[in-house]
Amino acid sequence: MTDPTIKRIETLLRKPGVIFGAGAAILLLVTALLALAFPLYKPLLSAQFPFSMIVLAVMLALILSATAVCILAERKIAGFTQDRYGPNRVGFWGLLQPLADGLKFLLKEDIIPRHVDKPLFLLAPALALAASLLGFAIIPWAGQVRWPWMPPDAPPLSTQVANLNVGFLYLLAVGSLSVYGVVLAGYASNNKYAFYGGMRAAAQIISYELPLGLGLLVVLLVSGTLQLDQIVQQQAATGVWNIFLHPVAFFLVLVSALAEANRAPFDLPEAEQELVGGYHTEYSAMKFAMFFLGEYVHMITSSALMVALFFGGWHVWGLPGLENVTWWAMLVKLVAYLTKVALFIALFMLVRWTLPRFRFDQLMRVAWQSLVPIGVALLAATAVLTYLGWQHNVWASLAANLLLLVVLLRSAARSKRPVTARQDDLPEVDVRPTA
Amino acid sequence: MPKIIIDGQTVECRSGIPVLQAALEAGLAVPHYCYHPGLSVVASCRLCLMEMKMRDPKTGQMDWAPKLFPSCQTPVRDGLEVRFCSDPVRDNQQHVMEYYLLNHPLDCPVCDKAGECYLQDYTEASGPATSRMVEDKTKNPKKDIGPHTLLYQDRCVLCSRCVRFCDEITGSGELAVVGRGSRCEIDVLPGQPLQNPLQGNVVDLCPVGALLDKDFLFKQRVWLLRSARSVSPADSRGQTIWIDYNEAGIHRIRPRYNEKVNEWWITDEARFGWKHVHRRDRLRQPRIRQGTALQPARWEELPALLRTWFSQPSPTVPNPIAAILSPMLTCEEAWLLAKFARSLAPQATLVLGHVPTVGQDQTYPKGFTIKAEKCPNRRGVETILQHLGGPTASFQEFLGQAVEGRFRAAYVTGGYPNAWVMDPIATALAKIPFLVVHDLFPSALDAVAAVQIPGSAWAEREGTFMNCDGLLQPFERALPPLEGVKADGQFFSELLGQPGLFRARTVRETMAAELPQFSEVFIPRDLPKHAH
Amino acid sequence: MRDDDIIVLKEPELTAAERLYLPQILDGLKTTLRHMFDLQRRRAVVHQYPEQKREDTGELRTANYHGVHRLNKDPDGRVACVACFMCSTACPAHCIHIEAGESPWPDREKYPVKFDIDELRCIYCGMCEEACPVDAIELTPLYELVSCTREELILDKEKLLQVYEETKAVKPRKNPPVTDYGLTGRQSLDVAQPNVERKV
Amino acid sequence: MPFERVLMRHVGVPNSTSLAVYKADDGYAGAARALKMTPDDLVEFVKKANLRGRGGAGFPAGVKWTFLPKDRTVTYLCVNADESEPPTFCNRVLIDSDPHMLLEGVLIAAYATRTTVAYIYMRGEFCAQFHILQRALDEAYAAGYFGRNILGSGYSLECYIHRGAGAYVCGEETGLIESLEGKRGWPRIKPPFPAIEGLFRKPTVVNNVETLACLPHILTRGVDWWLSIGTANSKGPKMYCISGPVNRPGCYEAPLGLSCRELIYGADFGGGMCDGKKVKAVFPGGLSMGALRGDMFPKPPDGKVDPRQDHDELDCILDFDDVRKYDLLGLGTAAAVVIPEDADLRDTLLNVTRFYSQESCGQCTQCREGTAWMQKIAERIRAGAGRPVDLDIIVEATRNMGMMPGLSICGLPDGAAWPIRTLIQKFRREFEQRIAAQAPGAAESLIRRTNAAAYELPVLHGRAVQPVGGTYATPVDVAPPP
Repeated sequence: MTDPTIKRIETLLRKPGVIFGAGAAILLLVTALLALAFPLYKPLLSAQFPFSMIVLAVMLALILSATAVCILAERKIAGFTQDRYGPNRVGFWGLLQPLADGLKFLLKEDIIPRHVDKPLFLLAPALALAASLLGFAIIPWAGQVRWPWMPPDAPPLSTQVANLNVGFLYLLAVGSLSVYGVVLAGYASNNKYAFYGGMRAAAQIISYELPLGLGLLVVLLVSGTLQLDQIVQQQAATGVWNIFLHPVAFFLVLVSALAEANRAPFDLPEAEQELVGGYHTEYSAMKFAMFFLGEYVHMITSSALMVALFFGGWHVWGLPGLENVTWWAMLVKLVAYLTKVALFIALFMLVRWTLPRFRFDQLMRVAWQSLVPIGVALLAATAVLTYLGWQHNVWASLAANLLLLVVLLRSAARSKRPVTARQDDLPEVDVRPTA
Repeated sequence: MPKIIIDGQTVECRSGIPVLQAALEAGLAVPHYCYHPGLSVVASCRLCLMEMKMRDPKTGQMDWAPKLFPSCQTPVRDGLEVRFCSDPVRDNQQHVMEYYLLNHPLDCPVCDKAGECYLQDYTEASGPATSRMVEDKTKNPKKDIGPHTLLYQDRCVLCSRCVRFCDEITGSGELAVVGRGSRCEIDVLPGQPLQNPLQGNVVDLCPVGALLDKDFLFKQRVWLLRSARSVSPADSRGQTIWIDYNEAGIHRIRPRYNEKVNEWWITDEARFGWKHVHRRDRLRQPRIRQGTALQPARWEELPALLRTWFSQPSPTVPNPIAAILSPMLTCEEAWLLAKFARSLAPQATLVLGHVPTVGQDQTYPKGFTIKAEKCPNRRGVETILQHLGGPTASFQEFLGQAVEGRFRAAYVTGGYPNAWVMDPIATALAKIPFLVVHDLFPSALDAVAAVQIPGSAWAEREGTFMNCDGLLQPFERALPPLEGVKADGQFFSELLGQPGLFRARTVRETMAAELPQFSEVFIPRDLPKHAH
Repeated sequence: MRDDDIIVLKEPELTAAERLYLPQILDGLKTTLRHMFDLQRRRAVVHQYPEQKREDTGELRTANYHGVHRLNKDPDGRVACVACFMCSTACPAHCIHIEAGESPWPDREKYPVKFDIDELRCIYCGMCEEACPVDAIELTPLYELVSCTREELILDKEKLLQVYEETKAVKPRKNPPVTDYGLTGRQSLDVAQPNVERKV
Repeated sequence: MPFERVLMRHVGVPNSTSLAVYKADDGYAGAARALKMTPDDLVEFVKKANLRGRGGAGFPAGVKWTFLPKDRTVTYLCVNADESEPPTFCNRVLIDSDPHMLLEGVLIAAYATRTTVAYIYMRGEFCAQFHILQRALDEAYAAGYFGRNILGSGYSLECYIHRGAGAYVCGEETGLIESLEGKRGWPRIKPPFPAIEGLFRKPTVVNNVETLACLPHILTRGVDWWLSIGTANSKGPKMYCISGPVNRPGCYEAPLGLSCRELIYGADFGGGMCDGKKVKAVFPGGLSMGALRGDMFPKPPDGKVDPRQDHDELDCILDFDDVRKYDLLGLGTAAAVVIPEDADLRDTLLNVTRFYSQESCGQCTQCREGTAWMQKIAERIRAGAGRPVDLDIIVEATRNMGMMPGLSICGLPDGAAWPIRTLIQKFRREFEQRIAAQAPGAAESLIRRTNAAAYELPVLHGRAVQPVGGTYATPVDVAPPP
């Protein structure tokens, strides 16, 4: 292609009308196709299993494409917080940047260094992505739905992929898996930086499992069920989201979720400044992209979970008819849920571009010396509340949380150690030159 | 051992040396140009002046004399008290440095001496930062005064070291100071260039960039060079040298002070005798004869092959194996190779290789000698052969026996900088069916060798040479062997099946257990900077 | 420097809230959020590079910009470099390779037979410019340095002289061409008279 | 008792170079008397006479002889006839008129030092004098005053005349010795002094022509006669030279202790200045000893001499001691050169610096470089491109060259430093006025033209260097030079 041609295409793509027009056209096309094909898949929508499969497919596609958008969003947010514009070259407002990135990842040379442990090296990125995707299975996207063509007495369909009655246990089990990919990548790369990254990831994720688990247990005690959709329904029923009961627990889960996703300020495993790129130093092209995807998917998953556990899932006050199981109510719920998730993701990104990275000892101290004790104390307090039957009492729970915070503040005030923990109490060294 | 007091510190020094030498040996940085311990004293640079305590003729008390004395010319005597750290002395140094720089062109950027130039160092230490002379500087174009030397007269400080060297050490007296006052310059007589076998030393002697080596001219800046302690292979005297090298290879050879052998000087043979190291036609790969041609082989194949060939007994001849130990080998390498030969064939004949000689020994007025024997380690190899006993032969005897076809296999080591395989040698060796040639360059033996092994030059090896007087001197490796080439010692130790890296020191220690001559090596002390 | 010249700064004690770290986080978030929505500032700070250039707006001071190197020529059109290796010695990135030779001109000793700068290795620190005693090597304001291969960005003597031809007008040489090896440098006045008024 | 000329008694006498004329005047009587004494007695005798060397430094000759090692086997006597100090010609006059007086002195000194071979090192330019002396020597040999068994005393002495090749520095005793040995005339480092290790590494005595010429007279007329002439520490007659625009330039013999004014104005000596000019400066002891000023107020009536005050310095007594009060290096050769009032001292400065720059041997750095530098500065000042700071630089350069003893191998840099420094310090006002009268910017433009690089140096930007050492500030304005 000649230069002027490329230039012309470029200018064309930068026009907002072209982009939005094209987007709308594609949307219309897909909708039309779906509408035309409706008779074909109508039967599938009526039973739980095929419906779950369809939910799985749709959400997977949605999330994977959302990842691309997330990357654009992340870069835009980074740009904005740093007084820049972010990507704005490919298409209007940089909207086609994810496309360009994806193409680049696909087309780049895929290098497998000679010195790596090849099977593990290939496996690691896949594992990283898969482990993050697993969490999707139990997210109660939009409550239940009963399609108009279904008989009114038929049980409504759940919009979860899998409505596990041990959803919580699944969550805990699958959450720990994410370390697998990272550690394997670090190990298989046969590169000291990568290995450091992997080791850091292992230590970090294992450490933050605990506060995460403790935070989740608090919710468990409050709700008394392991099923996520029931937790959401409970919150919707009372109108009191768990965040109002246990803000401290939410904080624990939020911090741990950041750490589990290797997001700043906990991105030590891939710290570019110290470790070149950490565990993915040796990765390139699509394999690198899979780590990338894994990270973003992890972020989306944990956002979705937090929304379910603490922010009432699809529940929004004042929206009428949410208790219904009609298809339009489902759509409203889905939009509400996704909006909350999007807000969470925005928070994650904002945090990344705000906070500096922890030093590794600080990271460990935060987990073991702060979060875990707090979590244990909170769990104990909730247990007492539950025993007294006050677990749904907002004021009691809030009082417990507040008490905890006060104690925390007191102990923080007592501790003489500065947060930076610079070792300025080292023994003096005689630096005079020796004769 | 007289004791003198320099700047309040008592210094014990050798008797009979000037105060300057004592101060330099005590580590003081006393500036000086004209003084050199190997030459006569002229005290003309006036930079090393000092204050001295003398008896005041009026009061009879010892006190600082109101004048300055040249420390290069004042011999030490017990109880002498001098000082260099006083104001008059420092003032004098500053003034003299200002005078030196009046007409100096300050072309350090293009001067090869920059970086090791006394003028730079002393100016930095005690000279003025600017010149107050505003008139034009004296300009004096460079002169070609000899086959190896260029003279940049305007950089000269007229210390006359070069002149004294030619008068006193070589006795050839090519150089002279001509002209008077500020028009003084160093020169040669028309048609009589600076040309003697020690001429390169004047370049080292020159404290500034006036005399430069054409060979090194513009090649490198000296601060980009690293130096390795080495021993020259040019003759059997074992002159100690510095090899100045960097990634690009050797750039020059400088003398390394050695009170037992060459003092401050080296011969031009030693100085310029490194060119063969970088010759293009060096052997780079072991080759094995297959059919009529030598085919490239891998190093790993060689030990097994050689062991099989050398360990086969011959039904007809009692000792059909010979190892020719070149006098270019280090003691350690010769030892390992001899051990290898004897370990496979206990009756193997050990032969001291070809000893090249050129002319007669040449001795100069002050005792500097150039040996006729142009190899570094004849005596070391002989010592080892004597110790090992068993069948040995001289090279001539070996050739005689070889012509008769008495040898089935022989390991010939070369390593000579120049071609050494003359016709009689080639014809005699051609009679040996399995001939292993370990050498630096292609030679007539390539046509008859069964195995050809590339050797490494002396600068690429470490070890010890025993000089003609029996002095054992170690030297360091300066360069890595050529790519694809193994250092000789490494290969020999692999032949012997010894694991790991070849370390000359370790080998020498095992040798010393059997041969007390090898228990002590002589390493001359390094002189401090500007100590001569 | 003496010991009592050293000022020892103690890390300030943190308040309880600071120890908790949360207020700081919120504060930080506030800052980033504020910047996120500050459109005015964003427009003022960012240049849309290929369309807008800083030298067009006068913001790029060409006199001291560290861009592509050039090798200056003396008034006779010869390379001004004397091959003293000072730049390659000073170069922290080891990106200058010089091979010296005897110059073909009577008024000069040495000249660079080869003078290569690896512009990819270069960190554009300007040490070479500082070190040069004859002001032969200089960094130009050219920053648009692209090529399809790495080899093209190893600039040899001819290319560097070509850069000089192209940038002659952009960056006037600081000093008039000199052949006195930098003797005209600005020395401090205090060291001018070494022999006078010394402290006893 | 009127002063009787002894050294110059035969000046103007016809045929005075012949042995006959010399013998008629008690010639060789002193030598005959000396040969009857033992050498040690003779040394004591000369020591008693306190004969101070006439070469410049004024070291007692007898004492010098005692420095010879007692156990010596060979001794050499070198006669320094390399008279190369600029306005000096008394040795030439002496040899011209009375060569036998010198030869007799050589014989006496050689006997006293038990020398068997004496060398007369003669200035290369003295062609006629060489022939005169050679003829006289031949005559003396023929008459048995030299050669084997002199005058039946059993003492033998060979004497050779060696002609130098024309170098000022060969007048320095070790330079002379090196030159005699056939080497470059580079002064040697001392110690060892020539008395211990001199010519051909053997004990050697070097004496000046005039010193030796005094010996016969001391021997014939006695020590008392000798001690009755001269001032307290400077005994005997001395030959004074005077040159410059005086009415009677020439060489005159007088008792030591003649004042400079007398030498210029005395009727028996210089006879006053030509055309009634005033004296501006005098170099009273050859160039090397420094300058006296003659252009100021006459001496104050109370007769007190204080060189720091404004008065002329012509009352300087030309003996070995008084000169030092006037900041002179020494008596030197007692050859005065007079600079008249209408002379340009820049010329004088250039002349002086050029001489030393030409004659420096090139061995010691300070002398080799410093003299050339001063010549360059003087040339520039003369060309009308001087700077006030140049005067300070020259003065400082002279200090660095030779004002502190021991800085150099021989005394040449001292001898160079002294006249230049005294000239600048004593006449600084005139130099400054000359420089001020230059075309504006002359110095800068000349320097910029000759050495563009140095022009940039800060010393040029009007920052005057602090004066080194005091200058003679004059409260009264001297009229600016025409």
